[in-house]
Amino acid sequence: MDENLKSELRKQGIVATTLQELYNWGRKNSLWPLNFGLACCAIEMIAASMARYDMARFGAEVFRPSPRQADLMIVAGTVTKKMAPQVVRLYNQMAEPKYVISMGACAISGGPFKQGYNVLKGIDRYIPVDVYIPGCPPRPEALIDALMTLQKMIDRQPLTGPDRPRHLQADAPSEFIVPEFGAHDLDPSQNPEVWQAPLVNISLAGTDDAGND
Amino acid sequence: MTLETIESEIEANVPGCVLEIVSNPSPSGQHSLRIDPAHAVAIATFLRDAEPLRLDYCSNVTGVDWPGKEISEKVKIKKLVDGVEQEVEEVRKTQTLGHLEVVYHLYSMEKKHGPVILRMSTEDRADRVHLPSLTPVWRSAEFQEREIFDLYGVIFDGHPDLRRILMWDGFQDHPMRRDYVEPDDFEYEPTPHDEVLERARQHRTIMGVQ
Amino acid sequence: MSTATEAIRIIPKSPGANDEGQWLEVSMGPQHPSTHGVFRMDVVLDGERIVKLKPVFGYLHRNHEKIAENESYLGSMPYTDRLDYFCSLTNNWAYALAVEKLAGIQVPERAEYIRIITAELTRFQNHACLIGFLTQDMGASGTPLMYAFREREKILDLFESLTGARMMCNYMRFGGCRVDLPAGWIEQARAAVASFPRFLDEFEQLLASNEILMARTQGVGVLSKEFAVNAGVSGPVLRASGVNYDVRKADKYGIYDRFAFKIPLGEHGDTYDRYMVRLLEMRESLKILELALRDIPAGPIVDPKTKIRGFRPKPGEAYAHIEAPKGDLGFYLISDGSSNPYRYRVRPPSLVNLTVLEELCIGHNVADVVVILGSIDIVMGEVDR
Amino acid sequence: MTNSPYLPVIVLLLAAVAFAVGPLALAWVWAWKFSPRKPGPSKNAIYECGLESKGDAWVQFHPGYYLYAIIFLVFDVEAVFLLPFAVAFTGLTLGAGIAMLVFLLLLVEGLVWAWQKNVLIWS
Repeated sequence: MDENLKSELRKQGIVATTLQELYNWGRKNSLWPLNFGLACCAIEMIAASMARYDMARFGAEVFRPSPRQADLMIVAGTVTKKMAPQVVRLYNQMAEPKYVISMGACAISGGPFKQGYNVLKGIDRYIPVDVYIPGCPPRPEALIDALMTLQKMIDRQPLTGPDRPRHLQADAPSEFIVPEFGAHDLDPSQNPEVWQAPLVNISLAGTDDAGND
Repeated sequence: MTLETIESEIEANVPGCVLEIVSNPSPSGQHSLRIDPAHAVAIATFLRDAEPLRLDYCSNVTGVDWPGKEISEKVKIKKLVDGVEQEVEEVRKTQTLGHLEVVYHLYSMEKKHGPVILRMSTEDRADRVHLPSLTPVWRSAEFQEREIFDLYGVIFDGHPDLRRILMWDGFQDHPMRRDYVEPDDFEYEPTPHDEVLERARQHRTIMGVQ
Repeated sequence: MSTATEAIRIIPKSPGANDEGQWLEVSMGPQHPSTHGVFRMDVVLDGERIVKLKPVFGYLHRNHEKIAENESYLGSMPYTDRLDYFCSLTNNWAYALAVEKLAGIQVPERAEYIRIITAELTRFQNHACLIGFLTQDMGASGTPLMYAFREREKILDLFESLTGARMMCNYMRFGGCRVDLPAGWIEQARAAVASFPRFLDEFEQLLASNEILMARTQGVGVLSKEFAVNAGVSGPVLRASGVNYDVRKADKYGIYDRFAFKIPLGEHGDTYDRYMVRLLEMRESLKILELALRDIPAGPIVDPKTKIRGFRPKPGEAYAHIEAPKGDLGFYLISDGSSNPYRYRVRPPSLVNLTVLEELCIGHNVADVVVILGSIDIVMGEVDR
Repeated sequence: MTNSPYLPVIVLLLAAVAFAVGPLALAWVWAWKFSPRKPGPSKNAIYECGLESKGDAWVQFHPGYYLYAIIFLVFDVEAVFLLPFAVAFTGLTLGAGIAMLVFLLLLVEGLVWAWQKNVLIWS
């Protein structure tokens, strides 16, 4: 089914599509986000779902309070260490297929509150994140752009074959360990399954790019 | 109502209280009144109910940590040096005992006059950190005293519900103290420098990767 | 005959009676549509009635005060935007006021006017959003919120053209403001302010006399005057109980004494009064805005003598508080002469206002708790700091 | 059996059932073929705003709720019985009217008794 044959048929009013396109088209245009605002980014998320920026054009304006009915978790705001177990438990309780948008600098890496003792330095230490939106807070257009990026990702997901999405692979985990409250910090402090500390090339540290001190 | 008149009125009505005016060098001119913990509740009730003052609104309760400082002073002592009595200078380092301090800003909603600032401090920062709670007098101090207990470790006697308010219950130490050491958390920096570099190196050795 | 009726309407005896087992413990937890952010209430229910309610905080404790101790004075200014992230300009003003008191800095005339204009615009959009969220908590799913956010977007456009950012303005400096008004901003502001009374009439006509709203809010969560004062409640929640205390009039900061505006007070102190006080306060803000926008003078917007680099106030301490839209927001700074504050304390009006939440909710239904919490107007960034 | 009057009713019934069960069956076959089931302890845990839910919800509720529900159910079912009566109302004889009246009065008498026992007043 190459493209020009499809466009020909479409001229005659016949729509030809594959099962996978239909499946992905259905899923990408009804991403129901979980009602899950943490901090200032949540206000921009609400502003994005209001009349002016209108996330409803992308089918994402239905904010479901319960994780059972949501398939997109927008982590909008600072994830503190006291809130991290709840975030991971909510992610675990969401039904497959589920996606995570990490909205704002705080959710990506702790953002301006990185030096805080109670701030988790990024939610991708415990759960896999699909789309990151930098910004503090990112503008509503940035959130809509993230939604469009996620929709493109869903569109490209094949139904069968090795690079099937996570929820179609039987062995890909749909649950991740929920951190416990320790005496001084969360233990484990990050989930090695999901996050490896990026290695800093210390040999070059303290020198400029050309390698001289 | 200048602080001096308030102080004299308190001394008149609350027998045996120890008061001291702490002057504030900054141009804001907000001097404060240090009260002794023993009579704190009596003074507070007086300030709230006395007619000219009527400080019925405890707006702000703050915890401050004053760690012990090392003072080295030169001392002239007489010492026998090879049989001759001599005047010798010696530097003696004394470690002052730090203390935790709680500051109350009081306003009057009825008379609309400005902040009267009370200060109370504990004996030291280790185990004698008990202070009387003023929540029975002003209910607004309840959450803020719980926060000071949580972040500084001051134990308020007489507080109706002294629990940790901000950190989780299993948390052990008091993070807002000046000598709190954060748990080591790997910080990724593309171009690490000074202490982040040390930490990256240390992490490198821990993870055994060179 | 009467004994039979008593048998049917079994009302549990005093708490702690043998039907202790009938009580259901549930937590309206950190992720809950009605808690305006990550706020948790451990609720003990007898059927639908609230018996006990314990608020739990700390889920958004971002250690603002610890970070401020390792930051310079100016470095903490952008952090104040993230305290009460609905009203960043009033947070900035409160912090700038505290540092000006600490270091004795004067503020030129034009900067005072700009501060009042931006503060009143912030108050207006904060109260509009609150009414939108309050009616949404009551079940009007989204429609009033759409109206409120439409007005908020107009004000955010003004803030964006003035400060460069919609929500996180970081606009005030010690001794004035960061940048002067762009050309045409005052006309834009006047046009926006002129369009707001129509929005307020629309809101009042649609909502204030609506029977469902009156039935859900009148007589719900009554806060007595004495308890409000003793619990340190401040802002519209306090004035709804009839206590005439507004920091703009009591403390005379800025140049509020030049503008004639009234302080709306409620009589019963219930949720309906808290809603109406905010609606009337928005009208008063419009009056101030018209006056301020009309006679704003020309002139410098920052005191030229204040140093930006290496700002080291002399040792000492200062406490300054303003009438933020949520209540009495105060900053307490202790300086030890270095470029970082020794102690940086924020007096959060939302946290102290929540002291009364348990007394207001006991005896009401679960649905009323949602409305009472909405009427107290908390923002978690300020509650947990 | 070929053209018995009930044939259309049966055909419509089967079509309705097929219309309902069809997509469900399709979805079930799809899930069985493509997306595997991944139950887990944390996923099947009770959802309580992100926390572990302590205690259980099997609590004896206030009897008022039960009575309210029962009374609602009674009058809801009564409304269902009234439907055919309302449809054929114009063509009814006096006898049928009286029979329906007796049915109505019986239920109204029950409502009056419940009202008088002020079960409907919600404390």
